[in-house]
Amino acid sequence: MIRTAWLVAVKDLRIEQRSRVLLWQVLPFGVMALVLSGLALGPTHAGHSSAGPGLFYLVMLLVALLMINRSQVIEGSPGTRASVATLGLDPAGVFLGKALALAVELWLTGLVLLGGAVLVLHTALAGTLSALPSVVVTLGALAAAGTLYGALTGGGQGPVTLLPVLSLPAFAPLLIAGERSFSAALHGGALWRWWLISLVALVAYLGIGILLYGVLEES
Amino acid sequence: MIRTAWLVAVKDLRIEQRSRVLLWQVLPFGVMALVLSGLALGPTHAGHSSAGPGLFYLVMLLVALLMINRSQVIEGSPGTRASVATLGLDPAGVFLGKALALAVELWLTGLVLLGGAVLVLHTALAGTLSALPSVVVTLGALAAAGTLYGALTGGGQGPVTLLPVLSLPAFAPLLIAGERSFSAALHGGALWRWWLISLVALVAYLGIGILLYGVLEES
Amino acid sequence: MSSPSPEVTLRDAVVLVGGFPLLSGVNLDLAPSSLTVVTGANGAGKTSLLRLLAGLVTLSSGAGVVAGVDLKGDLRELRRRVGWLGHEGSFYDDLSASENLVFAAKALARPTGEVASVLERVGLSSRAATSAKQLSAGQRRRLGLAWLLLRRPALWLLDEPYASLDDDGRTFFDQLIGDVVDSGATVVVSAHDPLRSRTLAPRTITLAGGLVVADRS
Amino acid sequence: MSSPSPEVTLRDAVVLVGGFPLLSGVNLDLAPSSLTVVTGANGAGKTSLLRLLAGLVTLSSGAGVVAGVDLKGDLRELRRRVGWLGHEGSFYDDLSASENLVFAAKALARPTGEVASVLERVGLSSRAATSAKQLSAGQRRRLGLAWLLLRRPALWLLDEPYASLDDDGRTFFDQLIGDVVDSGATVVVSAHDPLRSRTLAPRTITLAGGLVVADRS
Amino acid sequence: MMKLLSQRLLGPVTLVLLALTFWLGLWVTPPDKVQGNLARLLYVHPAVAWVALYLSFGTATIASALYLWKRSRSVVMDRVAHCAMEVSLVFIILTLITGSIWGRPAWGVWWAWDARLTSTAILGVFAVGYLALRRANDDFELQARRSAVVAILAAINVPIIHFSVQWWKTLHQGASVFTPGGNFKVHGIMLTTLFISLAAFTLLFFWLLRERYRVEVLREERQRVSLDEALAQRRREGVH
Ligand code: HEM
Ligand SMILES: Nc1ncnc2c1ncn2[C@@H]1O[C@H](COP(=O)(O)OP(=O)(O)OP(=O)(O)O)[C@@H](O)[C@H]1O
Ligand SMILES: Nc1ncnc2c1ncn2[C@@H]1O[C@H](COP(=O)(O)OP(=O)(O)OP(=O)(O)O)[C@@H](O)[C@H]1O
Ligand SMILES: [Mg+2]
Ligand SMILES: [Mg+2]
Repeated sequence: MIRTAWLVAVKDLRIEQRSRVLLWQVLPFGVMALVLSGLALGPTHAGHSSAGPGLFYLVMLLVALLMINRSQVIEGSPGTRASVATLGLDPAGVFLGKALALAVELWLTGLVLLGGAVLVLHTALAGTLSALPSVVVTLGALAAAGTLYGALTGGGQGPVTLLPVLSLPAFAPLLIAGERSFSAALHGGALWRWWLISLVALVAYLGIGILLYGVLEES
Repeated sequence: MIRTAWLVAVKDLRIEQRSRVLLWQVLPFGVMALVLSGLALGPTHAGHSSAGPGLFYLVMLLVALLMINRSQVIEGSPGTRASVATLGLDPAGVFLGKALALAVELWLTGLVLLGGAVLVLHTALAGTLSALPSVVVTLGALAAAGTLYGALTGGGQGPVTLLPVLSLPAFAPLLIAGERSFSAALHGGALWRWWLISLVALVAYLGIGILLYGVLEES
Repeated sequence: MSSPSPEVTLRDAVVLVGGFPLLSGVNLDLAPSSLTVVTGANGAGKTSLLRLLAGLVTLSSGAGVVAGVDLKGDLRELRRRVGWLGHEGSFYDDLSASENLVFAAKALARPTGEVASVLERVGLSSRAATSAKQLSAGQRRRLGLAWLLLRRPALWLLDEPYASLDDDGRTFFDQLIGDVVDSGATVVVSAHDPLRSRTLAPRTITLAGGLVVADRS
Repeated sequence: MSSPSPEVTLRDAVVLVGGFPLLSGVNLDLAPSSLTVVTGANGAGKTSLLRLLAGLVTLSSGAGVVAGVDLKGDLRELRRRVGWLGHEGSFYDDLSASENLVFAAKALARPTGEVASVLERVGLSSRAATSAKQLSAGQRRRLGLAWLLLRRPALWLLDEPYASLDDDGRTFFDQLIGDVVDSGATVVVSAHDPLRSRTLAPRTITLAGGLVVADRS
Repeated sequence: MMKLLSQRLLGPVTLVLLALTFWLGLWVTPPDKVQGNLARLLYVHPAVAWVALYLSFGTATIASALYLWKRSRSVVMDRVAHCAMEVSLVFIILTLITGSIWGRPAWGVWWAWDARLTSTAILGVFAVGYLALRRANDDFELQARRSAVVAILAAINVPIIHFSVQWWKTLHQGASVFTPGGNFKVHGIMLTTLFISLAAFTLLFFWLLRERYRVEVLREERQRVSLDEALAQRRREGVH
């Protein structure tokens, strides 16, 4: 399982690195979206640093949608799926590998956007740093859940637009938990409780993925 | 030109209607995004109806990104593009047709989401109604600009993630103008000035599209 | 060979994509109303040559005139004059076979009444209402042919038209290009098999390494 | 005909997709270590039959056992035992030819040293570093074959392998399936042309309307 | 025998209980001191919400899990899950509507950023997503498996959403509106009516589910007839 996971993760990251989608497309999109949502709210709302965590997670969510989509697109045409299916890879390993690759990409993007939040949305630097562990866990959970939902909607080229509908309700609690613990880190408060929720979600999604990913694969 | 535009618009809308992507995927996504961005901001910010117009346009923007993407996906594989290219359709007509189809879809979605904003974000009903003409024009401009940028990034399957990066800076002014005139309609103010900006943008994008769409088409 | 104004003229045509020369200096003259078969090993450049003639890739160096259009000039005009049948499907996957053809007919300002008869000719009448993505490989190829039959272009560029056509389909196809050439159009076909019909006497051009290495009438 | 345990057994196999019967009741027994050619008109159901045998579509009614796996049972296990070469490419477009094969080799826990020799065999050594999406149609087909050579499955399912292969490719291919059958594997090929090699004497099955209508050894 | 009886009686009993609920709710129970006649929504809204959130969504989830479990993998379970999810969507929408109608005069707004409201809406989107997924693919098997997984994934979110209610409230006071004890004096008759309404809507759920299931079976049967036709036609393609 671990070997398969590693193989798949390396393959996904290599394709990503070759196409440079992360660097040239996803990151600028994230920065842009951060600035724009600030704009959309007008100076009264966005100026407050209290909106920072919420906006950060909102943007991360949008970025995650893009990347989940991409993580399915690189699985290629139906023909590719058919032949890869005949390799008989362990589905649990495939799930872990894809989730890992996605998590790595989300962590990189998150790091950059946290910097952006400090600069643009005036979130306090110290608080942001102390929120880091919770951000890592939350984004990890997002990656695990996203990989599951990606497999659900992947395959044909039709249902790509289905991904947001299916996954957004699942991401909502993650969003809330992340936002809360980030806010708590900024303004003091029960950081650990929210952090724990993200952790539970991460473990739950990983568990479900390992158990059920095989069921989802293209038949 | 008009004949071609009509032909293309009907084709796009028929494909859309057949796949029911709008009804089952885009609309729920829009509703969800509205709810989620409310959540991300927390009750203090989202509760204010003053955030309504901004959030409405932010969500419309995301919806538009999905639909522009889809509007390019239905143009099909490179093979399809090649043969359609040999039909020698008037590019100005193609542009107008695709923009029209996109506008129709955006208007429908906008109508539903305005209802959602009234219910969920407490924007006043009367003000929302009086903002309708400006919303129509702004979404039209979004459709025209979106069609242009869609053609820029369409084609290969790679650059799908490129669309947001390229188009967001162009959409930002539209977003601001729309938000301002919506806010003005709600709280009184210089409604017409912002409305005019949207109108100018609409005309400008239509003009640019009619002139330059041919240059953008798959070579 | 070189009749009044050749339909295709290429001089040292080079096509570069991503720094790799798909064609490395092709010289070629094709007479109007002729049939030409392009052969060559896998990766020799057949598809690339046809794409160049269709105006789907740009000329990197050298010169060329196709169907009266300079390859350095208005490629849209060129595309309007040629018909192209590629490896992949060439229609909207979500529309049915007949809807695809109706779209093409309308775009060409052709009467939509022709659609039914064209479908009949390529043997797809029973699949008129099936969406293009559900058609079998050979049926997709046939739909591509139907699209060309509606178009009736002056220059036909067909990339391995035989692939995945059944016996009937190939016979029909051979008849078709016979008719097409007789009616004055020019046909360029890439193929690995020789044409079956004995009545057609095509000129055969062999490519290798992006160059013309043999030319036999 | 029916040796101890046939490699493929189908009884009244029906495959429905979206309410349309791709296969409408196929009965078939294939002996292990045999070569079978499936022919039939366009849309007859050849691709559908091969996809069913590969475990890529589910059986709607009827019964079947392929490579020892019940078609109503664990399709993943079945897929692990078969090799599939389809119309479309069967690899990651963004990876190079050799990276694709290295991935497959690692997934199969095969030594990656084999990759170079396999590339050599299918004649792609000079394109080892070219990304799969830039390969020509025939080169993609060859890469698909290379992938299968690494896999060495018990049951080979090849959908129109000849299409877009050049002369050398076809000769190589005929040799290859000869070797494969000799080594004990079962091969099912769909084709519109008869096989060229005279030394191979395949059983030929003809499909029409989703049914087997002729069977000739 | 019992089965037959319950089948016969389900519909009538449901109707009787619903009628009783309306009679009690509209005429027998007194109007509320604060809210007046509006408080009569108490006999509809909570019961509808109970059916939507727990009864029908729960049924769909359990049926989905049973479908995925190898030994009980059956079309029946898939059908039950599908039908229950449809019923659930209807009741979620009803919850939102009755809640909004109640909320408008009670709080002055149609919608508030309360965790319970939001989570209900989110669950509604889940149901829509589930139904959308069901129509996104031709392959029946794949469809059934995928949607079963979605139902289960949606279900793990229910507890998360449920707990977030309390957490949200503790952090944002003032958003909490659900204090029936403060707004209502629950008299004996009101409490009885409340329970009767719960029973009535519970039965209504089972009735609707059964009817929907029957329609589904009929639809599939009709499909099977057209299927035989399609098979015959497909076979004829072979003979020229
Ligand atoms: C759109 C608005 C509303 C929605 C979406 C909504 C949703 C719900 C849901 C999902 C439940 C079930 C909770 C559970 O059993 O765990 C519920 C129960 C209930 N709701 Fe609402 N509701 C709304 C508005 C209102 C309003 C305006 C009132 C009264 C002023 C109200 C009063 C109640 C009461 C009394 C219960 C039952 C007791 C309880 O469990 O709290 N609801 N509602
Ligand atoms: N970036 C690249 N690097 C190396 N080689 C490339 C690159 N892009 C394209 N090629 C090569 O260019 C050639 C393109 O040939 P083309 O598709 O025209 O071949 P063809 O004659 O149609 O072959 P086939 O018979 O297989 O269809 C192939 O050999 C391909 O490998
Ligand atoms: N929804 C549908 N409605 C009508 N016909 C359909 C539908 N889906 C598939 N088909 C038909 O099912 C058949 C599928 O056949 P298949 O792809 O197996 O053919 P094949 O024998 O491989 O043909 P080819 O030689 O062209 O590759 C085609 O005739 C196709 O038109
Ligand atoms: Mg080629
Ligand atoms: Mg086929």
